Amino acid sequence: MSFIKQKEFAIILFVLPLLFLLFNYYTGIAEPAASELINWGSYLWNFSMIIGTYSLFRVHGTNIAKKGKDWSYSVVIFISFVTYFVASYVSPDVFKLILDYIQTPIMLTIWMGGFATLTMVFRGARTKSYLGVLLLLGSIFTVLRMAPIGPLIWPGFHTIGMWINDVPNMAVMRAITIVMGVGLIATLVREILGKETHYLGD
Amino acid sequence: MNVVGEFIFAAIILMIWSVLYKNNPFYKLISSMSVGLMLAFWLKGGIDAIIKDVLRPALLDMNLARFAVLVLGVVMFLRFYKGLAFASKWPIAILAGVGTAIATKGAIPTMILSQIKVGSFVSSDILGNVNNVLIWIGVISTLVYFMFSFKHGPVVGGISKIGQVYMMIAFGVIFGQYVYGTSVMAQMLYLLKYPGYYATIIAVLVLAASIVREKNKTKPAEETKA
Amino acid sequence: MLPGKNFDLIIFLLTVAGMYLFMRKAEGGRLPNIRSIPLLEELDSIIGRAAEMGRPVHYTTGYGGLHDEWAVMCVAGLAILSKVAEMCGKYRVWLQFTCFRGYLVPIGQDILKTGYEKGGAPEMYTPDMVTYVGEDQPAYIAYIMDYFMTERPAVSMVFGAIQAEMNNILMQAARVNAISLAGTPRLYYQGKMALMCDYCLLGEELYVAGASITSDPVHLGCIEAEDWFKMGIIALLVIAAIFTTLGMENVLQSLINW
Amino acid sequence: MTEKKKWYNISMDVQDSLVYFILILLCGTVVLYPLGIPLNVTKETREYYDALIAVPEGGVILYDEAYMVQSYVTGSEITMFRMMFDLIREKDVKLIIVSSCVDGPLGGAMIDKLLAEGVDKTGTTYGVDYVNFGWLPGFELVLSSISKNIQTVTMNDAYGTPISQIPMMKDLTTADIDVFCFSCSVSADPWMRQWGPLHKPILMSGGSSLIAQAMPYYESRVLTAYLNGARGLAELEQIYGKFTIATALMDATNLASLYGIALILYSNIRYQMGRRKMQ
Repeated sequence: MSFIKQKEFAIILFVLPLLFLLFNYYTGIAEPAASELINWGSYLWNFSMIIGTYSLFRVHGTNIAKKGKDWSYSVVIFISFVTYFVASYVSPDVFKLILDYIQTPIMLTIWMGGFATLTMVFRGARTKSYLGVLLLLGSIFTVLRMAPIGPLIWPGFHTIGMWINDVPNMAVMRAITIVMGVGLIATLVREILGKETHYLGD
Repeated sequence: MNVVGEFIFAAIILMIWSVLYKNNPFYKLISSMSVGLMLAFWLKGGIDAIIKDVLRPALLDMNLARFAVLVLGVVMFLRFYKGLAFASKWPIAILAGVGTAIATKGAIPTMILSQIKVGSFVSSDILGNVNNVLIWIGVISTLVYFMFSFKHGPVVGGISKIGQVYMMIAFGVIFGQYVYGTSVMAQMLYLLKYPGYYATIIAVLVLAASIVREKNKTKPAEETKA
Repeated sequence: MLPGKNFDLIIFLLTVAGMYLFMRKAEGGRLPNIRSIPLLEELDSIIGRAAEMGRPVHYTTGYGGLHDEWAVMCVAGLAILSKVAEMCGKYRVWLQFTCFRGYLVPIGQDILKTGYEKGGAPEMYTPDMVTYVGEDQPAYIAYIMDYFMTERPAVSMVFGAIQAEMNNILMQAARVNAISLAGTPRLYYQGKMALMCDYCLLGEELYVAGASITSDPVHLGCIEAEDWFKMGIIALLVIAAIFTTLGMENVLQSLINW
Repeated sequence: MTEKKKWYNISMDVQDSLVYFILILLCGTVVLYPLGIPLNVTKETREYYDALIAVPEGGVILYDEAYMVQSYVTGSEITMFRMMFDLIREKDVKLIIVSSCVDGPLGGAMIDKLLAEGVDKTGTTYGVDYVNFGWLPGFELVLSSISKNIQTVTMNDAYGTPISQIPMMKDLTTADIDVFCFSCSVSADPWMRQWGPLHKPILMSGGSSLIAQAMPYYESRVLTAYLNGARGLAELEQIYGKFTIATALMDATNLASLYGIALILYSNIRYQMGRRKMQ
């Protein structure tokens, strides 16, 4: 019984499905079991999401109970969660209304993408070295290649833009894809050997 | 055409934009509402999927595999019970194992092997040859830039400097596409259409009022200082 | 064996064996000598400048935590945090660490406490140097946009698994003229970092910086193994170039799809 | 005597709000009064159109809707759905719609909205010509189970009917699927890793900021064709003939890009001037 409590048992439970899926990938044996195990992954992910929700409510619950900082906004979180969750099961048309007229504008605007772009362009373009100038040239030609107005001003923008996209960008993206692939395998090796146990949360 | 809905749509956009001026209760309200709504949205998706693919097959059709998933899912909730908290790590370990396996098994063929393609240097069209040589040099110099355990002498340093030049142009392409792709067009549409522009007018008035109040608050302070 | 996967398996087994050997070598004490990372050298002078300006330093490790697949990036970010905390102790600068996950709060507080003690200013450390704003991105972005405008930090540091909030952090750091440092392997943000930051860690440099600070043998061994793997890829590229010029590219192609 | 403030030395915060105000003004006017700048159709969009049209008689298309909220608002993904439903009518094609959207169930809501209002479904019956799996959590796990066996992806579809009772899904395997389409906003890597080894035509559409990263896959033929972001959607509408908001927003995007470039040049030149004056 004590062995089950050890961390090693959890590492074994991590390594076994991993090796089985790799074995199935290379040999193609036990195909139905492999696809069942992959589906298990997404269903367990659902359960872990419910736990994440519970931990967030604990944080905001104590915040309300202790009347901590901005506790009134924690109340807003609870109210909006309950109304939206109940509406999704009880009355679908209220759910659609909230989705179309409240959640959609929030998701459309909350990340402030448009303004972040402008500040970066306006403030960031102060290049200190020739590398920065190269970066700006690359982005200017890319924007003019993609904007329909670019070729109207000078058709050369499209040809140079395409060249930048096809040669330097292709080379670097290929190299970075290779580097990322190697990084993935390195992480896998560390996890198989039990040196990397982030999933145990320690 | 739900007029009230469209007005609320525009009002929420303006409330979020107000954080550019200063963090204010409007933005905090919307930000916390987004937390609650997003949570409910995700939870409904997750619970529907669990009912659809785990509960119904496990309990109604007695599918043994899905029953095991149900047990593992319930075991995950033991983390709040001191005695059996160690057991709650098992399902998460299995989940992490499956996730790592499918991410890595596809990595070698697509991310590494299919990248080792070199265009011919001696084909008919000259420009194609030059481009292929430049791509080949670019891939090798960028890989050399990402080598850390080799001493950066004159040769290796020079090659990685070439790699840096390639990378800056390529990152310029990524930044250029971000600048082109990200814009406030879709939001503008709603701020200037029929019910939306009332919200815009109200927002401009509120902004002007707060700027004026801000000026009055700081001016008397300066007079006392002078 | 499924057709077309034999070469794939050979490369996989070679990599796993190579990484295991280099890890064993690094754990045996023979650590690889990693080339200097320009950003780590400049950290000292940057925090010195922050001390002259008398304004705080802001540090965050971003949206990724220790429980998901971005754990490696977050661990490297925390390693750099320990070095920054030590320097902030030395120059007596207030270091504000904004974290995104509940379990990072105690970890952050321990790192800051030991950092300030090592730096020689243990009395300067207070637990509320670590702020936790909840697990959601919009709340995190709102807090950061507010913090930068009110506190106006001198230095903004972002190391770890960053997502959409990187745009807002770089935006606000530029608006308050803060010295901006950033490092993340996520490809999508390399362009923004290279343009907006004074010093940045491109691609895998974050892992190397984290590992060289903690001199953790496992990661250092992996880094050296990856370098040899990349050397192998370059060799394959050279062979591929020779084959294609000789007009025999299908030979290599058949080997890869063997 | 303090130096008289030049017009460009006003405080940085005011300059920032000025920059934002000009953007709002610029895009606002263009959105209301479109300039109608002509849009030339590029090679990539033509390739995408031909690859989608070239699905064999009675073939199967799988469409993974995982794009961000942008397309939910502007509905710009509608052209692909219209083309696919035309194919159902003309070439008796089967269509599987699924959403592995990493941003949550919005992908499922997106499909329901397009199927309900956007597409005319005359002559096609649900369950025989097309099936909607709805949003499936797990992102890359869903893509992996699709590449392994389409039957086990989910037990029942978005409306609750079990897969076994859907006539179209009777003994349908992943090998029968002829064209894989996906629209995504994050990065194309997961799709390439999972669907690449199947060696079937893969078509990408979605955000424009992930095309640079997908170029190696496009060049090594893992990715067959791609749409050039919002501009690609507008071009596809030009080829297809029916227009939506995507084309209307094109003019505003044009001016916003020029405005961005003008800002880059302006701030760079002013910075270099300032540095030279300091030396």
